[in-house]
Amino acid sequence: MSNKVFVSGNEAVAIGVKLAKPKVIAAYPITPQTIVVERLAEMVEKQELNAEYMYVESEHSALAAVMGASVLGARTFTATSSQGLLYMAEVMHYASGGRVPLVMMNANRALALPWSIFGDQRDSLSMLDSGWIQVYVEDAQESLDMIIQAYALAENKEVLTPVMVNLDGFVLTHTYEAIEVPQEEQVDKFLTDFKLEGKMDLENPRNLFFSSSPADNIRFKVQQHQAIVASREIIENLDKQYGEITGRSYGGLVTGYRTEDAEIILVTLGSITGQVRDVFDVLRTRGEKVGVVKIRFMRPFPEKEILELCRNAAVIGVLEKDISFGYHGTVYTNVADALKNTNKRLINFVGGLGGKNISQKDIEEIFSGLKNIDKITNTVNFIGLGV
Amino acid sequence: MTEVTFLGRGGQGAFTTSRILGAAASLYENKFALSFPSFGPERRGAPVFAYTKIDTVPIRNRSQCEYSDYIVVLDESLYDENLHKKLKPHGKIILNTPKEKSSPDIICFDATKVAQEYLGTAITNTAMLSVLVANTGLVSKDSLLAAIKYDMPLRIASKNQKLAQYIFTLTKGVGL
Amino acid sequence: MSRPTVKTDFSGEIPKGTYGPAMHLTETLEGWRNLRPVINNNICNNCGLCYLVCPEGVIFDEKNKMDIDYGFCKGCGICARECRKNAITMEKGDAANE
Amino acid sequence: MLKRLDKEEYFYGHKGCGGCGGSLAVRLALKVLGKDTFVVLPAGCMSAVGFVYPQLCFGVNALISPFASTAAMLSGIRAAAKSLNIENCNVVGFAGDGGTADIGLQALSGAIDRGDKIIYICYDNEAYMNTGVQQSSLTPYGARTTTTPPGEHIHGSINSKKNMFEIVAAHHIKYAATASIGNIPDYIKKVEKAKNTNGTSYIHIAAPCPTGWGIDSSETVAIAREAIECGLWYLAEYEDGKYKLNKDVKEFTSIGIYLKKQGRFKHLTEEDIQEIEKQRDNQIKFIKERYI
Repeated sequence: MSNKVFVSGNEAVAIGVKLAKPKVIAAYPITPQTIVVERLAEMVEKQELNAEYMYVESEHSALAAVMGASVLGARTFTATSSQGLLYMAEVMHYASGGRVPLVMMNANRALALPWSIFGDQRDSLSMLDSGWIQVYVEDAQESLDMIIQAYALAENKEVLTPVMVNLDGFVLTHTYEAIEVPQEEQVDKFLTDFKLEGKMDLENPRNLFFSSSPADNIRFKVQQHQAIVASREIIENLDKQYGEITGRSYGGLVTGYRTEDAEIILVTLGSITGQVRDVFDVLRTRGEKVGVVKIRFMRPFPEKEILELCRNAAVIGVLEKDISFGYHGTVYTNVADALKNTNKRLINFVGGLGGKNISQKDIEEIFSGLKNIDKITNTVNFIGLGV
Repeated sequence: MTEVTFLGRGGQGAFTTSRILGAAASLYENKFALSFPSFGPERRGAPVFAYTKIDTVPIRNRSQCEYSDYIVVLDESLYDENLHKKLKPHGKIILNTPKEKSSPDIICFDATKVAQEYLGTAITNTAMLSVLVANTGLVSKDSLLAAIKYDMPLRIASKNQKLAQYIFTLTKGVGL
Repeated sequence: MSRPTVKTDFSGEIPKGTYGPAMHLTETLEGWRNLRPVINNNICNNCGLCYLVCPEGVIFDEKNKMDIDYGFCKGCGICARECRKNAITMEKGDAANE
Repeated sequence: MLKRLDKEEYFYGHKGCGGCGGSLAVRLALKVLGKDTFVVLPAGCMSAVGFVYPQLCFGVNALISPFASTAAMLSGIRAAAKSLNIENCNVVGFAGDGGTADIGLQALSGAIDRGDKIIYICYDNEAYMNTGVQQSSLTPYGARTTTTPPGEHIHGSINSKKNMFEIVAAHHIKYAATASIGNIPDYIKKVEKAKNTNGTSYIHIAAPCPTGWGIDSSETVAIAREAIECGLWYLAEYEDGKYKLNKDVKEFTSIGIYLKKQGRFKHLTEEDIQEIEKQRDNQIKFIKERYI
């Protein structure tokens, strides 16, 4: 039976969370994430969701609270954005180092200064090294589906790593569209009850989050690294399983669009992808051999997959909404490393900073840049400066 | 793809209207829709833009609407000559006003009066949406009525449905 | 009354993540001590004050006789300082009370 | 009193300095609370000395929280315990003065505001001892720390102690108390009360640090006692919206003698001591007007 609703990306996340049946929710409000936690609070009030909803005094406390709850054996949820994510930074490393299987939604939004509440991806990309798995979604349906997959991924015994699901602020969080809500039984079949082997237990007490000597410390860090590397295969498998149950899967770490014979490929992250596909479809009708690679996971990074998808292309552009000042966009740096042993021409486009709209025309200009790459001398090219 | 812009003041329901239209198209018809507000902090009284994109194929372009097929102005005080520059060729402005139309690309309707009568308040969003739908056939009447029920709280949904039905009797055949 | 003891079979392995067992002791701390408390059981009236004030919890009542777990006693001397009967003396050399 | 304590040791083999007052406060509280207890410790002495893998020194469930997050993690654990129907358990935090009055104050305030059923114990050794004795907002006036080095121009800390007990009480907390390792029976009673409080409880225990204070390791308990006797520390409670002074010291012993026993106050001049006496008198006046 079809169960279609017309909801925003934020609401899709809230519905996904509800289906995952968390026991403890703690969050601090920050635009453009707020609607997620407002909806969850409503669900708790209506007793549609049997969870403890904690209002907390900061994002730092929100993440610390769900860590504490998680290691007692409760599935949890929190959400944040932008400055809030950075305020959590300390606890983020803490959670990944402690191998606490949290799931967090982040509404991608610019960082101050200048103050901006609008969307770009500098917040989460600046936390790329925090030891979290990072996934970026494109629409409301993928938002809901990935929340459910994120729980299965984080809690997988081999992974045991927190997962951050990123939605582009406003463009995705505030845009309404029709989505299919999976049946409760489907989700229950996919996502088993929360179990954490090392959890605190009155019968079998534990000492957690300890310190270690330098000699041991590196062994813990190696484990952490290996777990995220190992998650590559698990991500693919979970996506397939989810597809078998719900009929929807997303291609795992990365998806290619018309890349087979593409001579020019643009690599994207997040909700801009659809628009690029639209423009490239038009270009295809003009005989241009163009394709799109959408990165879904920034960690683990799909280096092999990108290499494979780009194998026939001579020119690769990366379009992203962030910049590591003084060098490249962070996505570009990662893509360039994946392609380091090829002789492909690489170029970086940075747009959408501070919420600046990326228009059809901007993408057409990007294409013309890719087509005439010999005329461009900069690695990093800011788009949309003209208007 | 059809793009509709709703223009109102914060609190007048422009975004609700864009959502109802989107829901009507994507839940009750075989179409696809995106509805979204102009992004930013919400402030009562401030001018608010809201957008609906409707198409027969999935809509992948999530960027802001630069040019619209229809601009629905809920509050006459927000009307401005420059709005015409935001229309696509053959686009129309649908304006809430008791006055006669001053330009061939404007459809005028006194929604305030009708809203007062049916809702007991000058919230004109449903009336103006109904004028849009009745004149353009973007979605069917039934889909619109279903979407009103889907989106609005029970206590006001039926009043708004009655209002919509009344407008269909008024404007049917007006055409564009 | 038993005190926690050192795990002699600890393999040196690390758990997956910082999930450790409770009360997992792998070394004693007697090396920290300069002076060792010695209880004179002839004077001691088993009031238990030394047991209360010990930051290490190494003093305990064993069959109505106060005893000390020297494996973990750091020799801080609080017990001797606080004993109202002056039944505890701080002594040099570790041979004194083996 | 002794019989009411759990015979098991739940904090053992830790690497605290000999004569550590904080570890005594932790040890005793856990002997009151017993095995069904979850402990949160932020970065600080007690976590640094109790949790160096593989030497894990807590006999009950325990974890280290981020420095600012003691109360937030306590709240999270309590929320989970509630939702998982783990009833009849204690959720207790032990944070130092810096972890409580400085970096952890926001989270503590939030937890009290929510009324979460947690016990928060601040072991106050009056400076950041774990990092080598730096000033905190609970460092007393005149004290030498490495960041308040006494010299010709400034005679140690120029701040007075924030009154955490009053700050906490101002939240209308269910139960709050000051305590001292210089009066163990009083402390034990207060931990018992906290255990039975249906809501948030806070105990602020004076726990001298022989290393940071410059006293012999055997003097920890005695110096804490002396602080009460000379009026620089007081034992009080806030319960059912009312303040209570537990011990009304009629005649104070010499502040000068108390201070001069400690390396951290060795540099104080006669005028400095008079200033501290003045501060004490104001404090006592305030308390007596308010509490009795």
